Amino acid sequence: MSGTFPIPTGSLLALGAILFCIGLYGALTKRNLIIVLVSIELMLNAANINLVTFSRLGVAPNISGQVFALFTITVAAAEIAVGLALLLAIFRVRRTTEVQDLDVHKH
Amino acid sequence: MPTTDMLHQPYASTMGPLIIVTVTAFVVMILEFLFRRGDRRWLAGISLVGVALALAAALWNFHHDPAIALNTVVVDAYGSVFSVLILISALLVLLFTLDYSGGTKVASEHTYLILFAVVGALAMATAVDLVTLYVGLELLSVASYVLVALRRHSARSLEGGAKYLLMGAVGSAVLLYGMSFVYGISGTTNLIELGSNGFTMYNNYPAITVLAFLLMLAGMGFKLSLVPFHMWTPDAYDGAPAPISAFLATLSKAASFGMLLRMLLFAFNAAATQLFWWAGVLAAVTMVVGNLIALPQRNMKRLLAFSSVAQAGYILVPFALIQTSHFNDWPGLFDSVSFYLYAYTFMTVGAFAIVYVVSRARRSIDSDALIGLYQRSPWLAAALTVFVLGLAGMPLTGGFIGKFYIFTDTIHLHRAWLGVLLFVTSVASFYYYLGWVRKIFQREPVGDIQPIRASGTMNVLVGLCVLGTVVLGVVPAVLLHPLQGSGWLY
Amino acid sequence: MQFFLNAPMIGFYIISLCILGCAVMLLSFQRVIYMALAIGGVFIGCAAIYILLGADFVGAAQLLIYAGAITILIMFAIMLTNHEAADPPHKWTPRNILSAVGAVLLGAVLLLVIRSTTWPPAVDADVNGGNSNPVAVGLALFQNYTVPFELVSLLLIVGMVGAVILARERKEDEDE
Amino acid sequence: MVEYAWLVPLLPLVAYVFLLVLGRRAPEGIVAGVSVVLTFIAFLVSALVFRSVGQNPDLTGPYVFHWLTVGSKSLTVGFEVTHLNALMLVVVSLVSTLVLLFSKGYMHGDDRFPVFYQYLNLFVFSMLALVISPNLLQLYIFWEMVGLCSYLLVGFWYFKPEAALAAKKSFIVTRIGDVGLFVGIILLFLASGSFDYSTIFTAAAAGKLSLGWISGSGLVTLAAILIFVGAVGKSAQFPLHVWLPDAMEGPTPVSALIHAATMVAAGVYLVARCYPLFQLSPAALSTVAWIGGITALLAALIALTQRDIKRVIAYSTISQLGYMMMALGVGAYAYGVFHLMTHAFFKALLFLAAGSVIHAVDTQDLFEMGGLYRKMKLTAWTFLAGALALAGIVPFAGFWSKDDILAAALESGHTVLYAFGLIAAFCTAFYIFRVYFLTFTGEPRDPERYEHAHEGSWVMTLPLVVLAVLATIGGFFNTPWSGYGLERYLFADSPQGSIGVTTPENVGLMALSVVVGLLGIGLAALMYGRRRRIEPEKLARGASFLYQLSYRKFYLDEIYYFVVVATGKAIAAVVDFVDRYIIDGIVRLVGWVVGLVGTGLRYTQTGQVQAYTAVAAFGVLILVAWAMWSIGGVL
Amino acid sequence: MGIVFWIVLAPVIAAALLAVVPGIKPNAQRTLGLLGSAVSLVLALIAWGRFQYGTSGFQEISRVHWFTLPAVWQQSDLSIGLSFGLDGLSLPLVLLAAFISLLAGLAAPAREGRTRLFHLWLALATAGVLGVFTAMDLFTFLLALELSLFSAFFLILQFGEAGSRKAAFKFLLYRGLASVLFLAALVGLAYGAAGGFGTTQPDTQGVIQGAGTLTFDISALMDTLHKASEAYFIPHVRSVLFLVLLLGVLIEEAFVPFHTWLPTTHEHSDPATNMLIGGVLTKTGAYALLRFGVGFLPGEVRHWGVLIAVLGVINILYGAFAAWAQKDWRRLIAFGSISHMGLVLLGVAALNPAGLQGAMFMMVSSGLLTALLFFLTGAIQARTRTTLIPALGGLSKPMPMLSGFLLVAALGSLGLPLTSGFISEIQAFIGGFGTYPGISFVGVIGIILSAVYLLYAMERTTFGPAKQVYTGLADATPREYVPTVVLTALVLIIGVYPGVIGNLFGLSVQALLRIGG
Repeated sequence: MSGTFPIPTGSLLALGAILFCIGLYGALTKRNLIIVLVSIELMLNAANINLVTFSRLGVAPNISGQVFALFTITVAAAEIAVGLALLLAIFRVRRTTEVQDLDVHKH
Repeated sequence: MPTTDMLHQPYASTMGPLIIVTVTAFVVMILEFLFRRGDRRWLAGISLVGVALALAAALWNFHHDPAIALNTVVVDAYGSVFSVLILISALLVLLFTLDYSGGTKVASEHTYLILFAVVGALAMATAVDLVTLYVGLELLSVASYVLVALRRHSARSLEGGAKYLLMGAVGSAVLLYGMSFVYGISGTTNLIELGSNGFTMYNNYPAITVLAFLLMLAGMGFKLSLVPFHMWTPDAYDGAPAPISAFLATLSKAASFGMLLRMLLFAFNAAATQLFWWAGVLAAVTMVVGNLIALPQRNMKRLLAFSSVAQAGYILVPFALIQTSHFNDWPGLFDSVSFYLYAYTFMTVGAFAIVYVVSRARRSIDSDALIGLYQRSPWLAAALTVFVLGLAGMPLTGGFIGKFYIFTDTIHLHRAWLGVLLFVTSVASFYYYLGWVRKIFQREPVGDIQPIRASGTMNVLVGLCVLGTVVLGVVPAVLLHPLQGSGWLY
Repeated sequence: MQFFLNAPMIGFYIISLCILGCAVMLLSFQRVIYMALAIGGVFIGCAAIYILLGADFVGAAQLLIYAGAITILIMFAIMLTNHEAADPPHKWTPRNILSAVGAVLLGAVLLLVIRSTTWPPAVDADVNGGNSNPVAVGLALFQNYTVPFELVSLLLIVGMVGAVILARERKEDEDE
Repeated sequence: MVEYAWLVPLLPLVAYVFLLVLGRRAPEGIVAGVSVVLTFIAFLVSALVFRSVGQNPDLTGPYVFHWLTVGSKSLTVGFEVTHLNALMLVVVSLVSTLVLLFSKGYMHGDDRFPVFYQYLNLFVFSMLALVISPNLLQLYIFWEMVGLCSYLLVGFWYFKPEAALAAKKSFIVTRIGDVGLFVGIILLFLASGSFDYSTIFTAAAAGKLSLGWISGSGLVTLAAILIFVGAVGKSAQFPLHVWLPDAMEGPTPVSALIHAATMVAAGVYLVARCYPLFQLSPAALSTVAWIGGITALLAALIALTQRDIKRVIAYSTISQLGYMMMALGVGAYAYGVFHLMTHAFFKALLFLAAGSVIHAVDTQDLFEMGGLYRKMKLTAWTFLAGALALAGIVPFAGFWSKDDILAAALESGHTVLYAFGLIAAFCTAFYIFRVYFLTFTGEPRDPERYEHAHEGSWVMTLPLVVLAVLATIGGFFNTPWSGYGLERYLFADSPQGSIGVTTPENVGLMALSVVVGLLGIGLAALMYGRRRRIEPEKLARGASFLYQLSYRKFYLDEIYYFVVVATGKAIAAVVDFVDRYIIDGIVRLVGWVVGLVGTGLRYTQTGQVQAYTAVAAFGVLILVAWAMWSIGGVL
Repeated sequence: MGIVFWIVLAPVIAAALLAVVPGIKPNAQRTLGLLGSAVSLVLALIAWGRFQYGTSGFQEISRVHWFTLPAVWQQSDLSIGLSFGLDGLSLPLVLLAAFISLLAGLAAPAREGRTRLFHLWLALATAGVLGVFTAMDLFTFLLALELSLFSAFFLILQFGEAGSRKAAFKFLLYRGLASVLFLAALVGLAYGAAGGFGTTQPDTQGVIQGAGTLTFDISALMDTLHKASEAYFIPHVRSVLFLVLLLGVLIEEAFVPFHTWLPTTHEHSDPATNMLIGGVLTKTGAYALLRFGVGFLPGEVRHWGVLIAVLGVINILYGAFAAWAQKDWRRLIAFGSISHMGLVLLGVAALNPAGLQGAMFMMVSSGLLTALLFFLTGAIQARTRTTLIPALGGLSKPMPMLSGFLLVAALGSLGLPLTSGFISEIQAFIGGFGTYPGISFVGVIGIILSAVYLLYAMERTTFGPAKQVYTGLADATPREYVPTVVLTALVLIIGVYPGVIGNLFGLSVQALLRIGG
């Protein structure tokens, strides 16, 4: 079933790139720690879009990309779980979820 | 994609340490759950035994021909060198925690978390697959985030953890994004396959190759705290429990360097001469900024953090040399990296340990707490002097030989400016390292002097570190000789 | 690159629009809870892309883990902390401008790199090796990715234990 | 006997070492006795050497030993006796013996009596060693050693600030000249490959002295002038004469020995010793002549008005040294040396006599003395002998030598220099008799001092008598009646016969100079004699400017202070300022900037994790953009 | 393990014993420290006795293999070892170093509770400089240099007076930088000699090929670089390496304008440390210039001769003028030694036997005289509690012997004949005038200036009316006579018979020059 795949690789990658940058912007500017974490997830998703795209449209299409994406999703889940737990702990101590308030360490 | 015979793989000779540490981790975890009450320091004992066994296994691997298991885990001499290093630092850190958890109450789960992190680290050192490397890295990282934040009621600890986590996550996103491109232009995640079609990759997609390389370098830069990705370092080190700071500075860094070397070189070997210039840029910036920023620092842990930033810059120097070297020359570069890492590990763990002892005894983390240390405890004073002199690169310590080795590399490979920069910034670092020494030997008015006593474990730890630092400085052949045989076949 | 209209293409555009729209919403909402909802949109959109690309299993996993578990987890976290939390209205503070400039420039560079590269012809290849996608993924997992698979299980344990350690209240170490 | 000439310097050295071992508590008698006896033996030896040199001129070859190898060149040390230095040996050892004897009385009771004798012996050794050096390097070594002894002895009374200052000044000013000598001998060494006189002179005569950057004749002139610069410093010639009057802060025997008879004559000796070189360069010779003439006149003019007895004699010394230089410069080699010898006698005499006076009245101010003739007849008579010799009155020693010089100057066509010499001769007669009259005649101006005045013991008077005799008859060594013995003797050094010019008798000139001398004495008598006809004060007021010019020594000290010392201090201050505030300032600035950058970087650690991430993101951006730009085709 | 090895090792052993032997009394600690230097000295004297005057190369060679650096380059491993040897250049300096360190140890007063540390650092610093002077390969040289650097740093830091902290760090950073420059230049030269900077073009991948075997052995490098430095270096690379080396020398040796660490250091250190630093440590740079500058790259020395000579003269004059303006004896001595070492530059620039021999003499002479001056001013300071010249005066009265020796030292410093200073000066100037007459003409002004500043200081120190506060102060004690008399005697012996050491380096100097062509 070798035909042409209808969606151009570049478009998919561009979608990933834009998503990556939006995530980055969010990570840099959002004030709530949760949303910052979420923005970072966007960046990971961008990478996943790349991986799946390449899995289908790369130089040697194969399943590895999808597997990699699966691992990424799992890893992201673990990471965000820890992140959220950390957030709760911080909230308990500092009564805040704002990133700006994390300022115990300076200089 | 070849199917794999799961049964007939050289597990023992490749994954031995990995498996031993994993098993130990589980055992400790389960025992931890089972015996919730009372002093659980003996768990650390078990983990020490486990790590020691793993270390034995890793050393034993040296005598094996390189082997690969499951297309993923390879143990060549190079992998062994890093595994041994990781396990040695794990051993030291565990010793450290033994004392630390005796002195300060922290969540007792750190023991198996450290072990899990070690598993991740070992995977980073031995895997030849991007996915495995990534997962290993994340295993190490996630465990580290938790470990940093382990003093759950201390805002410093939690915030350090949060900052590490946020930046670590961004870093791994960047790394992953880079990896995705590598996969895209090569079609494989396996480093060995990547190595074999590197030329095509670079010739067809030069821009993407460079992009992927830089993204991966930057992503690893977060873990290695290279400038400008280093800014979490002081905060995390400052907030983390002392042994965890040592852990981050040594074990985590060693594993990341191992991964960086293997990953970048396999993936980009063909384009090495075009790409690794950027590592030189990062190394230079890191050395300069790391040392400058440490100059006015008074908080001892933060200073050690910046010191570790600067040291990472030194270790990165050989990477830059890949640009001008032949493939045949690479093993020599790895040797210099690993030698320096060994020396660095001993010196850094030792320094953290003594800083911990002193700051606890004097209830201050300010470097003024060191004043009069020589009167309070000549042994600790002498040991700390050895460590910082080693970090500063004084002869008869491993630090000197390591720097000299890296320097000869830079001259060999026509990047003398990097070598000179290395030593020039080292000279700048004299200022803060020897500033400590000055305080150590500064005399305090008599009457104010209460001796500082370290626990037995701590003395053993410090003793081991002194031994390591000095042995590497006096008889470097101990390590250089095995290194000479190392190289990689996969 | 030829520009042509067909069903998958139109689908791609719609999905992309959804993803990016949700992402922008995420950035522009003020109430944290809305942001969390917007992220759900992004995750679902991504899942759609995966399915569009024939990665059914990944898409499903994305839906389950991200859109399901993680979004819910985030909701919980928001509820457990300050669920009234809200960002102040978006202002072009220097920090925001700088961040925007950084992100836009990085995006521009990435897009230029992507655009300047001639990608391999978009062959409609079969990556599943004749099997269904989940089977193919499973085979790959257990043939080539056994080690990471095991490692990721450790990772999950660490994540779980870590989350528990950090999040739970515990009496014994309060007297620190 | 010549081969034993090394004994001459060795004996004082033995004395020195002996005294050094004895230490500072040694009894005066032993100290002085040993010194005098050993130096006297040295004198006897040198007399024998002198005699045997005169009898057998071939025995004078250098005796040398290897000292140091420089590259392929071997430097040697040793000794060499020529007619010239045999004469010098005699003069030096004789005067030394007498001064050592005199000092026994003069320094009696001083805390550091043995130290004084140590220094003196060291000086005598150095001076004698200087004289018999066979090469320029060795000469330079002892040249500096005598300078050192001079420094030590001038500063002997170290607790007097003036003495400390004078010692320093004498060393530094002579050192300025020494540098010239230093460079000169280095150039000669480089050009000829040796420091030996004979090698250098042979090469110079053969026109074989050469260096890449200068012509052969230019080199000879340059080297000669540089050597002369050394002589200018040591012999206190204008413009480096300023140290000598100040050096009078030392004990008077020192002035007699070092600053009159021997060390200051070393410059003249040096020029004489290097005469073959000077002869090759008319420019160098005329430099010598003019400097000598100017010095003779200038110092004589200054001496007219000085109030300090020793300073008058010191300026007199400068003036007489100027005569010697002038003699050498106009080519009258033998007369220069002749004057050196006679001057040694009469000037040592004058100083010792003055010392005797000072010893008696404990002041050096002429206007606090007076009428001492009654108390110190012997001193007065011997002083008179010396004064007449200095004034150039027939038949005293100075007459013969000075007259020869003046005649040679005129003969060689240096009319101006002759005029200078004549004027200086007039002044000489005037000032020395001014001293005589003020000191010995008239009424005591300070009765208290006058009361205590008395003649010294025999150790002090014996040298005066001996020297007075020499000052009286010393001139006969080189008169028609002795067949010009000294000339012939000296010329034996040269295979060509005479060195430089000699002049025939010229009775007219002789008479003229005697008349001039008498006029000077007469004027002095009119002004300061028993019956004053001219009031010196009125004169001084009348010619206030000229008087001040002379009394203030032509303001040379002040000029030097502002031109040289103040400039030097200013440079030093500037250098110190530059060092502290600019160079070290830059260093500190660098350190400060580094620290500031570090602190600045430290404050980038704001604790805001998003700022951290932003920095990292920009890091990524810059890396990627830079790379993309550099590989081209993308951006 | 030859004798030279033990010369270097003896102080190290002493230091190690000092570090580990517990519970010994301060006097025993001092004796132990002294014993180290004494053994070195005795061995050095034995080596002197056995010295073969007829040969110019290294003698008494001791080599110890240490480890092998697996080479990155051309698959040839780099054997790193310690190798020590003596030749005519190093033996006099070894003797000097051993002597002065022994005397410095003797001069050091017993310190409350810190005798052990003092002698430990002193011994290590001694071992360092001895290693520098005897090193027969570059690694040994650099290693020893670092050792001396750190040990001296501690000596300054821990035993100095107020302000010693800044001084110590200044010392450390300056000389640390110098070490780095040495490292860069020397290792670069070694690689160059092995063909590392070969004229071979880079291959297609931008990798530069080389040829030859890498060695750090100094005599081998001298041979190679002499024979074929053109073949191995692109000229500007060689020039750059030389200039880096020169810059290192300038900093290490405290040459203007990189000198400010020296006065600061001396001003704040104790007399014994000052003796060691002023006497020995400040000779390492000049030694490196001779050994590596002239030995490896005579062509470059010739090429940059005018620069070096001008720098030399600037140092002579600048040091002298600055010394003139100083109020503190210690700073004065420091600037004086800068002025002296300027002459070394002039002698080296001359590149003829007289110049080099003068430079060698000057190093020894300046070492002895600086040490003597520091010892004496230290002894005076111990009594008067000051080294400020305006505060002193008339010291001849209460302490005639110390004043007398101070005068001898000053006279030696100003180059009076029959002291070692003169021998050095005249040979250096003979050399200088032989090659750069014009520059040397300016330089001789320094001779006058040295008299000016030293006698100026003497006039205000020992001359003049005795001050009331200083009456009744004791003169030199028997213990103080030892260093004083020994150093003075050496100064005079060398002055009277310079051949005593001149014979040692005559041939080596010629060997350096013959290689220079």
